[in-house]
Amino acid sequence: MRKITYIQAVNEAFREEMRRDPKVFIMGEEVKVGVLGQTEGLFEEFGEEKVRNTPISEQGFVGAGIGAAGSGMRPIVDFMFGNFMYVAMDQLANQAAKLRYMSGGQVNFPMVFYTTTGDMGSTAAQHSDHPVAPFVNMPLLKIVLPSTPYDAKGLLKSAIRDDNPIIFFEEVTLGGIKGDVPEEEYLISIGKGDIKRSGKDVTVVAVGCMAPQALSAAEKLQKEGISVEVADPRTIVPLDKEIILNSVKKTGRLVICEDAPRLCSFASEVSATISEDGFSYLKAPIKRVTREHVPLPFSSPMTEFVLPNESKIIDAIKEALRYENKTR
Amino acid sequence: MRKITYIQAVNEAFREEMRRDPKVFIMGEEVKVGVLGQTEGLFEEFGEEKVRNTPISEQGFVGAGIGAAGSGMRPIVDFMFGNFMYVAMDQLANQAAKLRYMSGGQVNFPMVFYTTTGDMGSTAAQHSDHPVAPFVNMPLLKIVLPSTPYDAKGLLKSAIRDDNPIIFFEEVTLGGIKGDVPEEEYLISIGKGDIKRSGKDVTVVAVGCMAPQALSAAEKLQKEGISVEVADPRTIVPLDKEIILNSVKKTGRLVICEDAPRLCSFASEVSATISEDGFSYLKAPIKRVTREHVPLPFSSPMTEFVLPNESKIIDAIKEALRYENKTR
Amino acid sequence: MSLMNEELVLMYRKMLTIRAFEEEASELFWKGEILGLLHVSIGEEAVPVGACTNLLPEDHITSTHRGHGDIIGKGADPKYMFAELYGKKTGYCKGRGGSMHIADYSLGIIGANGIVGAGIPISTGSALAQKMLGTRNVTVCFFGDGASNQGTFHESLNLAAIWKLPVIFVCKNNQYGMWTSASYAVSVRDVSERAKGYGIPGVTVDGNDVTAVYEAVHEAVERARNGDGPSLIECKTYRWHGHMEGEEAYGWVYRSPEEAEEWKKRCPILRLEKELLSRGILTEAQVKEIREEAKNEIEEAVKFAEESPLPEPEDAVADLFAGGEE
Amino acid sequence: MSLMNEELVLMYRKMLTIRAFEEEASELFWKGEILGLLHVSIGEEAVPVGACTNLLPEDHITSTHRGHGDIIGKGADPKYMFAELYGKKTGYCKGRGGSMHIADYSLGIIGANGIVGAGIPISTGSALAQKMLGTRNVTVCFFGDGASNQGTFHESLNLAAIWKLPVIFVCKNNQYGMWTSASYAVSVRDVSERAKGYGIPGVTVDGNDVTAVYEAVHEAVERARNGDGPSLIECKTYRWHGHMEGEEAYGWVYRSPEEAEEWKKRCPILRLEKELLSRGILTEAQVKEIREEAKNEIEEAVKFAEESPLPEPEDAVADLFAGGEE
Ligand SMILES: Cc1ncc(C[n+]2csc(CCOP(=O)(O)OP(=O)(O)O)c2C)c(N)n1
Ligand SMILES: Cc1ncc(C[n+]2csc(CCOP(=O)(O)OP(=O)(O)O)c2C)c(N)n1
Ligand SMILES: [Mg+2]
Ligand SMILES: [Mg+2]
Repeated sequence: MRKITYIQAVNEAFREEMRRDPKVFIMGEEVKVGVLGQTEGLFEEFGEEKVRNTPISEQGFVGAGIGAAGSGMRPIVDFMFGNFMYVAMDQLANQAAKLRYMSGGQVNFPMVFYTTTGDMGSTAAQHSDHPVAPFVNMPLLKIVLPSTPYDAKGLLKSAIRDDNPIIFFEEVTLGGIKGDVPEEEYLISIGKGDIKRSGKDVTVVAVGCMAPQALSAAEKLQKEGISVEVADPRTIVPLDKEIILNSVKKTGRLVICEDAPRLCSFASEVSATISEDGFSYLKAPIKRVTREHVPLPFSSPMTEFVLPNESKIIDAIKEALRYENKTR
Repeated sequence: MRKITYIQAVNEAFREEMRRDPKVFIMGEEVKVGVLGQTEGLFEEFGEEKVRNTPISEQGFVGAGIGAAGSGMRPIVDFMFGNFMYVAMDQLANQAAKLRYMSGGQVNFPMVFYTTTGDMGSTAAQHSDHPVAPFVNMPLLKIVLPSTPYDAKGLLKSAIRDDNPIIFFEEVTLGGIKGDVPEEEYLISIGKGDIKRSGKDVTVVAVGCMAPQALSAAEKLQKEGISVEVADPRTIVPLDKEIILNSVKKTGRLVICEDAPRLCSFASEVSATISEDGFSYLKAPIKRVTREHVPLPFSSPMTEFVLPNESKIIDAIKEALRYENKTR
Repeated sequence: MSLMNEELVLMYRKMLTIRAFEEEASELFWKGEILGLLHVSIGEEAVPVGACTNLLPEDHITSTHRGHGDIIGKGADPKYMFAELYGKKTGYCKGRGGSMHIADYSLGIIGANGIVGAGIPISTGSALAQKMLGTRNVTVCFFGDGASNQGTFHESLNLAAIWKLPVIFVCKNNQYGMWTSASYAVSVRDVSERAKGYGIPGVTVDGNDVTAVYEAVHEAVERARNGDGPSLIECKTYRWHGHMEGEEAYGWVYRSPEEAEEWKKRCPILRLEKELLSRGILTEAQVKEIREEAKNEIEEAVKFAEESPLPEPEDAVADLFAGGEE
Repeated sequence: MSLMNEELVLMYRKMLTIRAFEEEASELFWKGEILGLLHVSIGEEAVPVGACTNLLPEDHITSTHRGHGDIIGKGADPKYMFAELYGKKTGYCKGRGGSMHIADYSLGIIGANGIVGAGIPISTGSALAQKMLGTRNVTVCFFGDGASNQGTFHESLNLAAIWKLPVIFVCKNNQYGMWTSASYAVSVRDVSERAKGYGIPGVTVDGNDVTAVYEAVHEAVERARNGDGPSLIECKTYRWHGHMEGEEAYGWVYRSPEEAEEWKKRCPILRLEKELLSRGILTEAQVKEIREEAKNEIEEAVKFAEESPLPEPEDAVADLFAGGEE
């Protein structure tokens, strides 16, 4: 199959959906270019009515996206970086998430909030957050966080067609990775997870940039005779709890990997929910592999210390397995 | 001992600290009055230099508070309602939380973000959020959420003296409740939890307005022969994990109560952390008693359905206890 | 552009409906029939009525926490509004919204808003959609003097200006944002002055003169429909009641009784009534009849609300997403 | 108010330091020695130098992602700045901050900021503290044309105006916010026009004329020290390099080479140099010597940075809270 990069996959999804539906348009700072190339060529094809550079005013243009969505259009609002979402937080938390609900379901807000997140290397604390969990705690925002070009394209196309506000997190470190993406059109359902690798000794739930690292960890551990199942929920809200539960039922052990601060993270949520619903399956404590609970520092030795990585995943898996010998 | 209301306790803390330290001042919308009376009389005593009504511009005055804190003052910034924190989220998440860290620890930001939170009865979705967990996920913001007048006063005074930015959540439904508060000065350490009631069958962690409800649930269950221990961390960040772990070690069962949406909540975090560190103590799945995962609706029958309450706590406790008979 | 007699009478009638609606709502609040926070706009009726008289059904408005007037101005039915205030299933928002969140998208009322200033960017987005969809429709954005200090105001006026969006920013300067005087919180005397920072027209009118409001908005609507972009119109007015019903409990005095009395003398409804009478457009008998009509309409609306069923508790978690997923 | 010769020479020297610092930083970036995002202000040196020449050590500044110039303007040592850019333990922020987050509170540099517009409210707070502490100190807030569209700009100018805070808002209008022209994104030709919305003085000056900047800021600083409140000063200038080093990889053309050439002819440093020469304040030999000095200073700074140790990995989680708690 054809291999393209994650960003190319995203770009194709934008292009195909904009061609399909004239109500789809994109707005945000520098969308004529796209800081990672996500919108490359769209301005040339669709013009500046449909590809709108905005002034630097996140509250203003995010709110404008919401208003447009509630008035018949299907905007894609690009945040450039995850950290800038905070600037427009009221529009996300009090408006996008709630307007349909508060109106008694009168009107839909079909829109995608698109953002690049994570650290592309020493961008420091104000350009490297990965703010997923705060939005999970705000009911009614759907959230996707795909880890492969294939998933990215299929989920983004579905997100653009969905009639609800959806946050699409694109991981900056995945932008350049290549993967199989068919020429033909396809969609992936929002809310369906994917077992990226099957195994029997331990379940690793890994989202976004953690998924390839978990896969690579699994590969290495295979050589040591440890069989790791890697589940990628792909969608954060709504969560495909079933694939995780089923996997844990089989393995009895769970490690959750997320590139975000540890406390009140998505990893915490998965841990809480699985330990609630899958308590009897668990043979060992659920482990979380996350960032250290600090903002990302600038200098590489410190950044590496803070970020989760393959070797931390391997350690956590081994620790989960070591628990075997103990009993309750 | 003298009994005063929660709000009076808060008011005393403000007054005493403003008298003690001329660098302490308060700013925010309508702080001359205080929507719950929290600042009553301060304007009269300290004048408008120290009790500053601000225009409606959360980003502006929160940022101003941060700038003042970094330049030698000790501001208390009042948000009026929790939902309005979103408007200033960048200043909280990217600035207050990070500036000291990013500067290499050059300077401190001694300040308190004070806000009323929760639902005072049909205030609907934009005035009733209780956004605790999102701030926990943002490293380096301390957070307190006391449940009694005594705790409120002691913690607020400590918070004002602390050299770090601290969010103080005052629960709107607790404002009028009375409790013992000594005339003499006292402080409560940030980060120290409190066992509000001891018991041996089940541990209930309850914060804010959930604490009195958990205590009342415990009272009722006592009559049924069920002995409930109620632990109130009081401080959310940093969390007093020890008192919870010690309690769970004894009881083997844990119910966590928080008046907030369920997913990625503080309750989720406590569940994840205790199931990680206290796995071997657990005889039953940890239960979370939270809001239904929706914004608060306006109309009472629906609101009551969404909010956690005593009877839901009782149900969860009983469910945790019923698990006794099952085995892993 | 000059108003016809029928239009004047309609405006008069609508102002009466708003007044009757809010007097009734206030009373019901004090009786404990209405829950939550209630903000009434008694004394400010000329603004929404003068503005909305320029609008077609397809045009949009956004409003605020103090939105009953705007919403009735744009054609909402007091029946469903009261049902909403009562938290009934038959309310505009099925009891999910309450006073601060009333919307009727079918009438172009794309929402009141409980967050000060938050409706302003939403209004620009509505105008953007109107434009992109190729209509000649416009959006009127109502907001207060207090909201004019929010960053959203600035960002939205800038965005609307550079994109020449068909939006009319109507500032109801009722002199106070909550209990804080605009003369303290707003750094210029006239909010309309701020239009200069965006290169758009800005005017200040007497917000208690429904004709003056009508005319200023008329011009702005024309501009907007012709693709010439946004305008800012400041309407100086006054709210007779407190910021919120029940605020008297605080015992906080932030404006003088004399000031309030002075403004009450300039009641926008009586002012128009006098004009209608003096110009012979209405007789005393007709005035009485119209006033009666408005009262009755409201009485019936309340009755409808009272008799409507409450939502089921579980309705809180139903219909959470478009597409029927829960 | 007119500048003395010594002051002119000092300004010249400082501009040279900034230029040399950023040319070197740019080079090091391309060599891969400097990580992260690097934004240089080459061509804009007259603004920070003209402005900061009015300031005392106790005065404060806030800056932006493009802050090296402001920071050197206020007296920072290039040594510790380079060490920070290299992510070394000896850097201003011990390697935690990097280019966008340099601060030196002891020099009144209360922080650059990676969030566009976020430093503006912080500057008003600093000015508030200056005022409440009874000093006569002021705060200069540097920001860009792009930032003037953020809500924080509006809210801060309003707050500073009503409280008469001693803050000087200095907008470096370098014609572009990232790759978007101010003529598209800013709805007025002159950002200074926006001062009208807050009832404060607003002026536009040639940002490549260090004397003009000095004088405009001088007046504003006087006002501020005398308790007369804030001012807005727009300095029209131009950045010679891209928004960020390395942007050429995008192949996106957003301004013409002619435009850039035109502006380069108006180099603020050469302009002052010519003046110093023609007025006989400096000789050619002295000019050469000063230029040499600046180069050397930067070379030594780089050497210091290169030779400094990296932080320990665990330093990332040390000293997290004031008071020594982890
Ligand atoms: C972001 C935000 N901050 C504060 C409030 C609390 N609040 C509600 S209405 C109001 C005053 C609004 O003043 P103005 O815009 O003049 O409108 P008015 O009430 O006079 O109609 C305030 C402070 C809020 N709802 N939202
Ligand atoms: C809130 C926010 N939005 C977007 C960005 C990305 N960004 C960084 S600098 C910049 C342009 C800033 O333009 P201007 O204020 O004119 O400053 P200049 O770069 O020209 O010095 C943008 C969009 C950001 N850092 N913060
Ligand atoms: Mg007002
Ligand atoms: Mg610029």
